[in-house]
Amino acid sequence: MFRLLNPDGSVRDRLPITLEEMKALYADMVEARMYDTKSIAMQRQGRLATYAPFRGQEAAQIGAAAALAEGDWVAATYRDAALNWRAGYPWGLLILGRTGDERGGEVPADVNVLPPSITVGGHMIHAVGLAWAEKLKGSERIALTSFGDGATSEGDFHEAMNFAAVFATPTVFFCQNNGYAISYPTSEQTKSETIAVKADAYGMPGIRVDGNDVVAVLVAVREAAARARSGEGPSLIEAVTYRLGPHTTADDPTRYRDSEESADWEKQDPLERVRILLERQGSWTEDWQNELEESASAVIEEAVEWAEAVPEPTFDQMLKRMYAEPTAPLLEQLGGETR
Amino acid sequence: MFRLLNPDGSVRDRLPITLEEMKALYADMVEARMYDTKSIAMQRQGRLATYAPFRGQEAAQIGAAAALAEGDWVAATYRDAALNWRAGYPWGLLILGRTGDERGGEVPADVNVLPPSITVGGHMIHAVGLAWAEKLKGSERIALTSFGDGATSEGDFHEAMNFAAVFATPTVFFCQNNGYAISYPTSEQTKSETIAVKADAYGMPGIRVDGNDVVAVLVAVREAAARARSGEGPSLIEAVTYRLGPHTTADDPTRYRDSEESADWEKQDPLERVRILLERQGSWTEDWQNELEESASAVIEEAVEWAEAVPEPTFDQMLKRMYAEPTAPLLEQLGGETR
Amino acid sequence: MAEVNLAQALNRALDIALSEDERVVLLGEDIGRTGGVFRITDGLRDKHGSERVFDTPVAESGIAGAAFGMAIAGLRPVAEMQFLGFSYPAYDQIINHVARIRNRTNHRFSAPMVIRMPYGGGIGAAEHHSESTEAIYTHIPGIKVVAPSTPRDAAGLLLAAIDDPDPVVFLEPIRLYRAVKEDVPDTPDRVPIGPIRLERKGDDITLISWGAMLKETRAAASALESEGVSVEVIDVRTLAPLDREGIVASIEKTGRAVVIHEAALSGGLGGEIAATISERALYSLRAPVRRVAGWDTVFPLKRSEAHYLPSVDRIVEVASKTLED
Amino acid sequence: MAEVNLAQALNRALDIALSEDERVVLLGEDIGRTGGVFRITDGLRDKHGSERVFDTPVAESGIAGAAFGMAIAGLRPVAEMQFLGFSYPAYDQIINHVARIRNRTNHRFSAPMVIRMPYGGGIGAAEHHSESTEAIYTHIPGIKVVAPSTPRDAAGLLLAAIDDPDPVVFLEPIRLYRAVKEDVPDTPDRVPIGPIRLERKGDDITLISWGAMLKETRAAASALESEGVSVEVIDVRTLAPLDREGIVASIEKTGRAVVIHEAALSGGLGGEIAATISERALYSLRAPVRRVAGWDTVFPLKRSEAHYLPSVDRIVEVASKTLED
Ligand SMILES: Cc1ncc(C[n+]2csc(CCOP(=O)(O)OP(=O)(O)O)c2C)c(N)n1
Ligand SMILES: Cc1ncc(C[n+]2csc(CCOP(=O)(O)OP(=O)(O)O)c2C)c(N)n1
Ligand SMILES: [Mg+2]
Ligand SMILES: [Mg+2]
Repeated sequence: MFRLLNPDGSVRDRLPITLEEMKALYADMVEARMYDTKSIAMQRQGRLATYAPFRGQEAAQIGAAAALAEGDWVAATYRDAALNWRAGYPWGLLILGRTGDERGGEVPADVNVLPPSITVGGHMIHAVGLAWAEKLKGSERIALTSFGDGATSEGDFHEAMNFAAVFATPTVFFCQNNGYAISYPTSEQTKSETIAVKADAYGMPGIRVDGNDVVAVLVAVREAAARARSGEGPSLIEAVTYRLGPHTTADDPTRYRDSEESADWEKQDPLERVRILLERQGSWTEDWQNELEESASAVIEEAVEWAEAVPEPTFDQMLKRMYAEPTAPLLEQLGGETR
Repeated sequence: MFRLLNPDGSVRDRLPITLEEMKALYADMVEARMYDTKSIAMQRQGRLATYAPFRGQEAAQIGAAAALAEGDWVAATYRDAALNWRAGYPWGLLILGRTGDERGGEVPADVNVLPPSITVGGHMIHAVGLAWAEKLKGSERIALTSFGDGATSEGDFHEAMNFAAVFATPTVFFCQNNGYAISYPTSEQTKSETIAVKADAYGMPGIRVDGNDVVAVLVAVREAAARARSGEGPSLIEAVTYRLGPHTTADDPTRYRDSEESADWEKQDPLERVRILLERQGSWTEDWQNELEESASAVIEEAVEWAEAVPEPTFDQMLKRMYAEPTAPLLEQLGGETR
Repeated sequence: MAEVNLAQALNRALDIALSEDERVVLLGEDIGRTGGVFRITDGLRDKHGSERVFDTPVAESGIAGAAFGMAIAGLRPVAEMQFLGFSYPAYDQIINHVARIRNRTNHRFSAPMVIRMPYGGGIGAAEHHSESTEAIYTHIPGIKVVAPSTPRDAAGLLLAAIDDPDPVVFLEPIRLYRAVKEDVPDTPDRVPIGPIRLERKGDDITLISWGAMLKETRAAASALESEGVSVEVIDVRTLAPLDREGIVASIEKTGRAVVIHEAALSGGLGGEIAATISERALYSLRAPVRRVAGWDTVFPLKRSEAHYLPSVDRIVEVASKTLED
Repeated sequence: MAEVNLAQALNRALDIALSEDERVVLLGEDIGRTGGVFRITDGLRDKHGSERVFDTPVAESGIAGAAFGMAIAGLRPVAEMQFLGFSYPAYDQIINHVARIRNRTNHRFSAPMVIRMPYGGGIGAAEHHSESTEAIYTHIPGIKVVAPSTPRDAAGLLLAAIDDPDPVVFLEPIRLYRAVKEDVPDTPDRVPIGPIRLERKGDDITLISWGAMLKETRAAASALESEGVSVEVIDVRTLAPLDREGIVASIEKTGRAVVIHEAALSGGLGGEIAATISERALYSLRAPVRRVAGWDTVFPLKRSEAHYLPSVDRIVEVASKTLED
């Protein structure tokens, strides 16, 4: 398993990134975690619909998104708020979506991130089509799709991997193996030794990285992205991580996993190892941490305010976003046939 | 690639089968080929609907079926007439089916062969469920599913392979890689080095055999069947072969492949190499060949006569086989609401 | 005999089926360890063993296809799709294989199996979790489609579905899982698949609905009754095959009908029902058969649910209009 | 301007689209080298290059999903399902993704794409090759469904579908590919998606159909005319969104209607149409709206096709009955 940064903050090799980059990654992870915590709280207060926490997966998500370039496409999941945000999806829209509002999917014109996929598996092939189109258009853009261990069991995973390999589309398949698909452990989900090895079935390179090592993830995705951009085709990256929280705010993990397991993983916290490293290098201080948290929480509070200030969606809006122009039946229904 | 019998009739190792077995396999291949020839002729005469010839794949199909035991399940395709026949599916019913009659799927009570699957890919998972059921029932039975190179691209292939591995069902996945999916060559269908290697993605053994070597196929499937029966789970076998004829009687191969290629493969004829071997061992003579062909053609003519003597299907039969008991709407429609 | 809700009734029916018939097995995503996201299979794995109640990988086509193979081989699988909206990847298996094996083999092989699917909206769930696309299943020859609206029917119809020699798609109204309670015998009677249930007798108008929409339909009926209207309410309950006789008989009496469903209006099952009534009871009709249904949109997210779901008011309004004609 | 059949008209439309708009690409199984099993894409790969017309692996969900991604990224993909009966593995992609991206992103992203599907029976094909399950697509909000029955409409509607900003399922009647010839301009006019086509004007009764069944419907109309009946024939042609106004207007005139389709009766699109007529033109109706449709069975194999396919006689018989009421 590819790893550069150990849980205790010690380093395997020279790190291929600058201190500033490292600090930026850390800052992003801190902000993401605060968003996660805030969202859980809001859900409990009934201000959000069901929410899927990503605590423990910050390194995988921030590392992957940090490896992308402007305009690259992203097709990720309900659990990938941090990844989507780092790729340009505004917190405010992510929150709006979680309040139960389709307008949360209306990303800014310069952001090429699809709304979080709720179906498991179906979105991976979209990243193949997106990348394929960019290739045909002769652009430099690539597409990254993020998905879980469970998603690799869907037939659509297979078809997406095969199409990407056959047509050499510039697609990066980024799997966050977080140990579970709701209650179903990865050890049962598949009998292959790893998820990375599945790439062989498509003649595609596959690599396994420590998903809690933000640097390793960044490097691995950068290489895959470079490969894609240079026309060498797709790659599969398995980021080994762990979902520290419940599957969603409606889930009770104690029904299917024991606390020791989670406790072990808490020790592998993706933020802590970076903090230790930065501290050793004299670049982390309590004050800086407080600064980070204050500014992050300010940003997030602002996003929340923005989202909650969005006026209630109307009946007309619901009917008017189905087609470019409402069809005859919809016009009738808009005409206000008894509601 | 696993091979025991070379195209020139020479032998790699001691063959693990008796001379009698070898002669029986040869006889079966001769009979199968005559059925294939007869069917093409009948289709031209308008006596059969579209027909999918299997010439060139006799060794793969006869070898695979010969490795099965009484009562084992078979879920194969429209091209697997020889395999299905050797597994117990009467020629007469196969012909009846090809005339365009659902009753062709009504196999005898002691035959566990499903009707040829027309959809590509969907039937493989059935062999997983069938085998799984036998496992749960504690029986000795296994299930073999036969499919083509093209079918490996369907999502259902992936889900079937994964389920079989995860639940260790006694299933044998038998792929006849005959070089094409209609017009699409296997070299484009997937970028994996072989189809056998795809087994790694499921932690399942995968083996590549010369599909035109009936002995190698028999041995390989026997081993996979033994593994399955002893509770060690599923295997994938890639039988490398070639479709010498068109995809179906409606297809024109010259649109997508050149004659040299086919000519080369004609030299690898699966029957010829066995004939040479038997001749060397003094067990093949013109007379014996004639005997075989005469008895085979008698059997097939009889089957044809039987099938063509089956009375025309009726309207009532069509409506009465949808459910165990016709539903209310069907009863009404049977009641002869204007036809 | 104790009061149980619809979810508990289903759990009891599954428990009984597993106990009575060793051929019955349960499979689906998260149905074992956690007892399903709605706890319908709660406790069944511990009681009947992981050999008969098993969690599967996330692959709906695989679940349906594997259950199909099991059914052919003599088991009685009850498969769960976590939500109707996630059954679509299994659509090919259901329409091309599950529904056809009997026809394809002239009765030699059959697929006695049940595919359970929680369906419908109203709980502010995420995308795809609120579908009510029953019409894509009721149009498939070779299967039956059932949708209970009471605990007794839920238990009785599920047991009947498991007994049925043919495949049954069993739709469970999420909104009603815990909304309605009823006395259900410890061993509930089978409820035959086919006939409608006359939920309420009346003379002036017939309200026709099924599944979760019975909630609003009942409320609308009461509202109308309080205005002195005598309302007949039909719980269709078996969506395919449709009990045309039972439905038409009611309209021949009342002369007026409103069909209520949650699915999008266009192409919904309401069209089939309204067409049947209009064809067979035309001369009894005193008003057009109207439909109160979802709009021709995707089922919306939480904040727009109220805009989408047919309301008691809408039903009352359309029924009143129909009474005036 | 030369006489061409429906298949040639489609080929011409695709050729024009590829020539006019560089965003247009074609993908599907065997559409390149062989030009498709029905030769609809014949010659297009040689003319426009394998970069724009490509064969794909055998994976329908992949074809639909990849085309979807391409459409979002600004291309205008025209995907082919080799037969409607093989589109089911793509059903999840179509209903959960293709149809919803505009709604899900409030217009920020959309999927302007066409999914072509040969459909219908009558050529003695193998299982799954004769499906006419249009109803499972016409119930999906977010897509449009089109089914031409003449060469001009085929070319004009296909070009309009490719231009359309929203996804279109394009159903091609196999039985008519080479059965009807018509003058089609070298650059055919777009035919708007939506309005019905009044195939024949009449006063006594309206026959409503689409796609391949227009063949039998036309014959039945002629037979009835020869008996002195004045028959109006509607080619619905856009199955979703339905042109309710156009259909109802005709019945307000004739007072009688028969809906004809090949799909199984129960749950077929005929129900939606009959329900619409009965609801909106009830007081104009002089007889029940009847349906002549396939039976509630799987489309049978060759030897039973004649038992299944709605015949000219059946249409005439039901129309006559309707005229007597
Ligand atoms: C097609 C489909 N089937 C089932 C579900 C229900 N479901 C939601 S999340 C989930 C588990 C996914 O696990 P994984 O892919 O590992 O992602 P994770 O939740 O662990 O991030 C399931 C089965 C779904 N959303 N879509
Ligand atoms: C689901 C599905 N998609 C497409 C088809 C059309 N089709 C029939 S055979 C075939 C090619 C199959 O190739 P392969 O699996 O290699 O089997 P072979 O015909 O070579 O024996 C295709 C695409 C089908 N029957 N089913
Ligand atoms: Mg996971
Ligand atoms: Mg092949």
